[in-house]
Amino acid sequence: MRKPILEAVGLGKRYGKQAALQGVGFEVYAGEIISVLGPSGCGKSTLLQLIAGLAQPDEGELRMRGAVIANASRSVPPEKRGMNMVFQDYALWPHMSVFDNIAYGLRRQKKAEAVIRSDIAELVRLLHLQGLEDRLPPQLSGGQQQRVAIARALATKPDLLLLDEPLSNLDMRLRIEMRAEMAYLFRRLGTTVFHVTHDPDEAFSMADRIIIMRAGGIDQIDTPQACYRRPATRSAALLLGAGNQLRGRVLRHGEYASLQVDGAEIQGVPPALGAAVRPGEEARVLWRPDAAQWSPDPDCAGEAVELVTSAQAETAAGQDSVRRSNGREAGAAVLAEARSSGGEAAWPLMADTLAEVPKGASALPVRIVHSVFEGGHWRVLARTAEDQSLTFLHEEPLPAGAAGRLLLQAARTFIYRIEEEG
Amino acid sequence: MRKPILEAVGLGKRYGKQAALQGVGFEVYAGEIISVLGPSGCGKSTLLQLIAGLAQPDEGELRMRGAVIANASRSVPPEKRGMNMVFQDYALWPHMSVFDNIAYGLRRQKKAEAVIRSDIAELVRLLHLQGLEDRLPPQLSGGQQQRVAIARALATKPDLLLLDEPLSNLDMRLRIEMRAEMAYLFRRLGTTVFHVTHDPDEAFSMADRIIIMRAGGIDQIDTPQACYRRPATRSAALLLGAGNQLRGRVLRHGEYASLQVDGAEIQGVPPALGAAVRPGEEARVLWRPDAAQWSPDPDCAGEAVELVTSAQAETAAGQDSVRRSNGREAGAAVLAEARSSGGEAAWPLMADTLAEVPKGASALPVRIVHSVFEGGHWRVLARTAEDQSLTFLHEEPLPAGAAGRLLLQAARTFIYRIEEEG
Amino acid sequence: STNNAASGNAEGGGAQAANESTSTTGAGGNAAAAEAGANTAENASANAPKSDEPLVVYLNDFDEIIKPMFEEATGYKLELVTGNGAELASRIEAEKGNPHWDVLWMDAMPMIDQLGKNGQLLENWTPANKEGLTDFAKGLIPASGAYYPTGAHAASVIVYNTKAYDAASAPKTWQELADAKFKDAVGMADPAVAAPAYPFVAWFFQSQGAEAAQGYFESLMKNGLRVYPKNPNVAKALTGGEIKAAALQESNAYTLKAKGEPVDIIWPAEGAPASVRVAAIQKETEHADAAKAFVEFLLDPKTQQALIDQGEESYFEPSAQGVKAKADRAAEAKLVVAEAAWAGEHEGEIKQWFADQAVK
Amino acid sequence: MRALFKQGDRLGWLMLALLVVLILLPLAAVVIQVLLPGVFFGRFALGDLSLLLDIFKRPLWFASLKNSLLLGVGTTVLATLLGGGLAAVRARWAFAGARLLDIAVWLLLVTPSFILAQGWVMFASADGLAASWLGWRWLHDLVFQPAGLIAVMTLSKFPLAYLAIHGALAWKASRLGDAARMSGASPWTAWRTIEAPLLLPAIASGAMLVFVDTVGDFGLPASIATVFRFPTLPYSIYSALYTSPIRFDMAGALSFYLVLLIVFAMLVQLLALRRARFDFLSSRAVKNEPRRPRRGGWLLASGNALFLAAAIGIPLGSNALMSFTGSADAGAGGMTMAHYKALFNENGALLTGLLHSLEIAAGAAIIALLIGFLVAYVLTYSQFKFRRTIDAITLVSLAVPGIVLGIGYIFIWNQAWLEHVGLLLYGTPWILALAGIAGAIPVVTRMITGAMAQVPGQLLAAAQMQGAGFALRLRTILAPLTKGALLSAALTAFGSSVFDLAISSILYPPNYMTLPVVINKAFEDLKFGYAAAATLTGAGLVIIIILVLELIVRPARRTERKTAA
Ligand SMILES: Nc1ncnc2c1ncn2[C@@H]1O[C@H](COP(=O)(O)OP(=O)(O)OP(=O)(O)O)[C@@H](O)[C@H]1O
Ligand SMILES: Nc1ncnc2c1ncn2[C@@H]1O[C@H](COP(=O)(O)OP(=O)(O)OP(=O)(O)O)[C@@H](O)[C@H]1O
Ligand SMILES: [Mg+2]
Ligand SMILES: [Mg+2]
Repeated sequence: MRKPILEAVGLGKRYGKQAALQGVGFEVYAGEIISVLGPSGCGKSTLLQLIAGLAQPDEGELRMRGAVIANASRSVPPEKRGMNMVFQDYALWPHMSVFDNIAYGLRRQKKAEAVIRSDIAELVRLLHLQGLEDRLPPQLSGGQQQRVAIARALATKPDLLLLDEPLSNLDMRLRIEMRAEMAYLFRRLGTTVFHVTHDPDEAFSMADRIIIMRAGGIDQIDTPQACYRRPATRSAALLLGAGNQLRGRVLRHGEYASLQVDGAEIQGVPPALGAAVRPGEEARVLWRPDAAQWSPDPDCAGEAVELVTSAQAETAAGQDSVRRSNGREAGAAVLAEARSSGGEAAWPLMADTLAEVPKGASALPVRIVHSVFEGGHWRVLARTAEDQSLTFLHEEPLPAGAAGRLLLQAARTFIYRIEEEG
Repeated sequence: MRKPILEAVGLGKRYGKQAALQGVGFEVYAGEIISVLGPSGCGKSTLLQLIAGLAQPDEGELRMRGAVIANASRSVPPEKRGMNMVFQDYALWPHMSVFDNIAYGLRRQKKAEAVIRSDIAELVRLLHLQGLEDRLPPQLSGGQQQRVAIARALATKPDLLLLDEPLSNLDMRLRIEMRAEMAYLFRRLGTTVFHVTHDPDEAFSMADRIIIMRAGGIDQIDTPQACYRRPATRSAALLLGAGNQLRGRVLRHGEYASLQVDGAEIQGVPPALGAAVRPGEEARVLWRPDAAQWSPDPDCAGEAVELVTSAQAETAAGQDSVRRSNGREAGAAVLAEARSSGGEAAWPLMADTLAEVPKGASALPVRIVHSVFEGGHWRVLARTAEDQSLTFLHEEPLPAGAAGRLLLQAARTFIYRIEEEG
Repeated sequence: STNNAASGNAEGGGAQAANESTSTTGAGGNAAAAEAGANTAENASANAPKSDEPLVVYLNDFDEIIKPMFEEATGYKLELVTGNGAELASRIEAEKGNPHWDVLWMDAMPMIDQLGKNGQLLENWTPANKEGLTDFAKGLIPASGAYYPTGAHAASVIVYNTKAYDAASAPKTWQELADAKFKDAVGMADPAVAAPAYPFVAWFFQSQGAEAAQGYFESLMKNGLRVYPKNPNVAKALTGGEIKAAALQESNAYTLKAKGEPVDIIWPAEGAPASVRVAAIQKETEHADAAKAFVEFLLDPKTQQALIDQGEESYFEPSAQGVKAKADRAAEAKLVVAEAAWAGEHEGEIKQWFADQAVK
Repeated sequence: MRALFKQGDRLGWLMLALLVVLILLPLAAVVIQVLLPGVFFGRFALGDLSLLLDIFKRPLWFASLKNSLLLGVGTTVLATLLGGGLAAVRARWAFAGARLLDIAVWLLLVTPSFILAQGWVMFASADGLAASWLGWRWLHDLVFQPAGLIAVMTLSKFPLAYLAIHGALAWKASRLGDAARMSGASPWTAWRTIEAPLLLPAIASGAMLVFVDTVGDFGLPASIATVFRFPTLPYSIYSALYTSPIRFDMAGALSFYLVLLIVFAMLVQLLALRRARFDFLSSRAVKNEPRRPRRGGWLLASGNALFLAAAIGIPLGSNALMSFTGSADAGAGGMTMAHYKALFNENGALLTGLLHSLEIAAGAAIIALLIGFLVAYVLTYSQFKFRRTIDAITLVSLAVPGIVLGIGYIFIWNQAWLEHVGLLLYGTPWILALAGIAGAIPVVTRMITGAMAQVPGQLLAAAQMQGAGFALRLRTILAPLTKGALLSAALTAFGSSVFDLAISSILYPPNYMTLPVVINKAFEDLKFGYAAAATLTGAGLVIIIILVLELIVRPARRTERKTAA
């Protein structure tokens, strides 16, 4: 079995009375890319500081290749740990040019000046910093500063690289490009990476495993797929995009649990951790806006269709009918396809017979509040019978006041106990 | 007709020899929310600085309610402009508590201490900063600092609010929540907002109009929908997510132009600005990864199906068949639905007869390189016959080496002249 | 003391004299050094490792000329530490555990007298040149022979600015300084800070009794007396016009006059309280021969004459007979001295009284 | 950042040990005289502790304490305002004569205070230059009173505040000021509420230096306060030390009160800086470059000229006059270069003294810079338990008159047993170097701490992550970021120890004359012209050295800017 390169056991850190981290434990294997996701203020940066050796744990232990590098009484200094870090606030040295900032670590390694030059030329290319080498940090834009910070950290080719929200100030295109290039680079160099981010897409696309944190502790450590499919806690589900949450009362418990929510029965995956939900207790049900499918009530259907028609008129002729393939709204379509493809259809929904709810799905009656354009789709705000609000994605705007039902797939609907707050 | 609250005419700003902005002109109406999108280093922050009065234009003029507030020779000082700003690097005052940071502007307005307290309590609640009021900024996490910066700017209830990437350090959930709340707040207060972001979703969901910048100039000013549907320049298209771009040679020009790309003929929307593409010249074709639909070559289909099957086995039984509705990958499904719904099917594609290309679409032969999990979908890397690389989204991973065709919808495929670089 | 006869013939502080004088002291500890002193420096270094070390003298004047004069005359090497009297006193006191000085030569007789009382000085040694001293000087030598005076000068004389007064209107007695005529016009150095000012006030306290003296100085202060930290400050104030008359140290006064400043000097008839410059040897000195040679040298009339002719502080009354004081020094200069032992004993309280006056 | 702790702790102990040896031990040696008067001479008799309470009984002592406090507080407030204001103006605007201001500051700093005092006395006395040349008879009454003394002190001590604050103005927190403007603050309000408070550590350092130096100064108050009696603690200390039987115990008791004053000042400082943070240097920090004002340039220039005329012209001008005439009465004698000629032909006493002083001062400044830098590091970045103690000790040597410290040095370094271990430093030039270092540490440490407070630990942490060890981090990140302050500190230390009279006069080894001893001697011999000439020559030379060093070190800034543009 592989030996972990880094192990944390029961790490704790407090600032004054407030505990920023407690009982944090995990293992990282050589060459792995670990992404840390967690809400603002949950202790991600603090964790990186402990690993880097910039702060000392109050409790617990950190081991690197089996040797203790930090506990409450001792701490190997950062410069002896063979790591490097991109700081959330960059921490560029304002008195040094971009080149000198990047070259700093290489000079510490006593590299030849020619080697330094070529290494940096490479990094500058990778990070699109050409022509900025002689600038001072204050003469750069925010995104450029961030890229310099990344280049500086990459330059030393560390064993373990700590990245604190390294791409937060870059535009989407650059971010996607950079994360692909960085992931490729890390895999090629075999760099172990510990990567804090607030962008689930970034975590999914770069990470071998994801650590999901909440309030100073770890909620879940697993592969991106596993985290995506079954978030361990309500907080993890929220972080991973399940932005809709309703309260209800547990009806049944089993492989799927079900909840009485504002009159409707909603099926979903029960929590993986902790005690099972018991019938009768209050619980929450969460799902991603893109996991629900809108189906208008028959009597409103005409209205809905009309709006769709007017929306069509609004766009360039002929484009609209295919415009919908854009995105996350396509639940119904998928189902339709599933049916038409003749496979073992789990959800035999008829597009025209809306009263029928497919197996493995639940229907939630809602009323539309309003719709917001979001690029490939519209985000629709709606309310349940008892005024809990929720959003879902739809290919077209829906008229305010329209009534209908949202079809939720049990496998993509998550149920959590109330006390698992956070 | 409404009068603009802010007008910019031919604004230019240089740092030494380098022009950070040139020829920038636009109008902002009272109560509008304008989002500025642009690649890193294109001059967004510089533009905000000019509007704020923190820098003086070298050329051009800024008018507020018709009165000149800045040109090359004069400049109304920032504090007299009735604006406020969230800085990209927050610029919190390290010697003041969170409370005092937020209260600063109110104190300048000589508000009563009781009013200040209640105003701040409100802001603190809005920005989830409860309990942090007495901390000093260096004792906050990055995201908390950013929220304090937002609270400080909101506190003075400015006529015009300048936001420089205000949500970049927040987790997705908070970001979505905040942008909804802020948009609501701004609309309620009638605040005019000038909002720099690198997140197209943020721009789409908050903005009345979007300004797309490139290299110190403006490429496009339009409503979110219009920008999304027809990005004016290649750079705009890239910014708005059209991350695939291939080179080809123009075949035909008309309502849709077409391009010869690595042997295939691709149809797309010709550029809205500048000269039309001429047959024979080189051009680029761009599209969003989620706008393409994969269809495997018949001889490879078995292999693809097998992989899908094994992927199903990997997940909890019964879940997988509905898992696909998640997202941007659903092109095929949409089409299938379109067909089955019996409407005026623009794209009568048979899922089993792959050789047939629907009207208004083009087929591009590609070979799969590898697939990366991205949450609701997989991002698949592929190459064309002549080794240009591209990505598309698919509901399942595809086996490396598989050959097939990507179906591109002409209305969502954009063609630009080569010289419109950037 | 019986030893002085042995070197009675010696004039100057020759090595010869030093040899003879020590050989008769019987101070065994000094025998080796004594021998070394008799020989050349090279020889000496072979016998006693310390003997080629220089003699260290702490002094507050004459540092420019005394070193070459002495080295030339005797062959001993000399090293000097110069400073103002108070600083040197502190330094000496601080060094008490491990003194670095061999000889003190300062115009701080009460302080040195106290050192003698505390047993820090070499006693019971009589320099050959003692006989050649004036009666006035002989009267100042303590019974223990711990120090010998090399000269005396007025700690204060009355000096006035000739632009303000003429010979007629100028103050002529100490008492007159308290006269309303001289309100806000008189200055002096602070006895609490300036070393030479102490002998001046000490004489008043001893001769008139504490109460009368305090009354006198209080009346001066009521009359607007300005008290400067040191004598040079007084001198500057006088020439600068800040004050018009002052009780100023004699040498300072004559220096001013010699430089052509518009001042004149008055020697009060009742006498000018004197500051006596004395030389004393450290008890544990390792360079006793050189030290004795140095004291002999200082008591030598030729040396004193040279100091008067070439020295910086040349205005003083020599302690050796047959030495002529500076030509422009007043002939009728009458010096009065507070008894050293008394002045030493009461120094603390008198200075304290003055320091406390600063508050009022 | 917090992890700089461990290192900080080790370094903290080292620095504490060094400071104890250099400063605290000598002082303690004097103060302990109260408890055990004979301890260094092998007597272990218990002293009279009630001496410590005598401050409330003896009128002189009590008045001294009161006066010292009044003088200290008054001068601190005024000099900090003056120095801070000048530094702010100088850092913000370029104007004619700005360079002169720098020179003037150095001149004031290196010139011994008794010389400055003399200049003021010559100028303002009843028949002084002001009265005789300008007919300003009123000036006399204005100057010779407590308020006048405070004014003169202010004009002499403001350079300490100026340099401490100017050093910290090297970097601009412009983004933070911008944020204030956006919130509706006028430039002045922004300066008042954001920029100035961010300088608080430097301002506090400057104020502290002024306070401590004022409270510890003997020469200036003693010379000015002749007309009105105004005894201060140093005065009482002098009178205790200059009274035989010499009362080290009294000096010790009084020094103890000086130390209490420091503690008092530090408490005030602690209160002022409580809980706040001042580390604003980020990737956005830019170097401060003085700009030409749009309007009112001439106003600044002439204001500056006027100010210099008072602060420099009066004290040094009078001395200069003295050096050419040998007399305060300018009319007499006429001009002569004789005094300057005399400097170089009297068998070179002055020259060797000067060389000795420069040697000692240079060595002391360099070592003090090193120590001060490390001490500032401990104070700024570590959580070392005894940080406050270190902080307090660094100030002691400025407050306690040099002579007290000198005596302490004798006690400590003149113990017979040291000879056997080869450490009998008393009587060798080493003792002067040690004392010089001790004397320079307060200034150096304060100035550096003020600037260091601006540098966030994050910037050091970043270097650490790049593999830079402790020394390297300091050398490549911290030192360059605080360069301005380091230079000021070193030059101040150098300049002021060249003329550090009190210490060298009590400690100088036989035949090792130093410049201040030579000057003081000339002064005591009433060779005023010579003394003035020697002072001005020495000061001039020191200034030239300082300016040359500045020129060598500072232009890096200009080239940096060039590559940036
Ligand atoms: N120096 C400090 N003193 C007191 N509390 C602190 C300090 N630094 C951080 N904290 C608190 O500790 C908690 C964890 O902070 P940390 O910076 O690790 O959060 P984070 O997960 O990185 O958040 P973000 O995503 O917003 O950057 C936060 O609540 C923060 O307020
Ligand atoms: N002080 C300066 N000196 C020289 N160049 C500068 C300075 N400030 C900014 N620039 C340059 O001007 C350009 C525009 O900078 P700006 O900060 O406006 O970019 P931005 O659009 O805000 O980028 P980002 O999204 O990365 O924050 C950049 O290329 C930057 O390098
Ligand atoms: Mg963080
Ligand atoms: Mg920016």
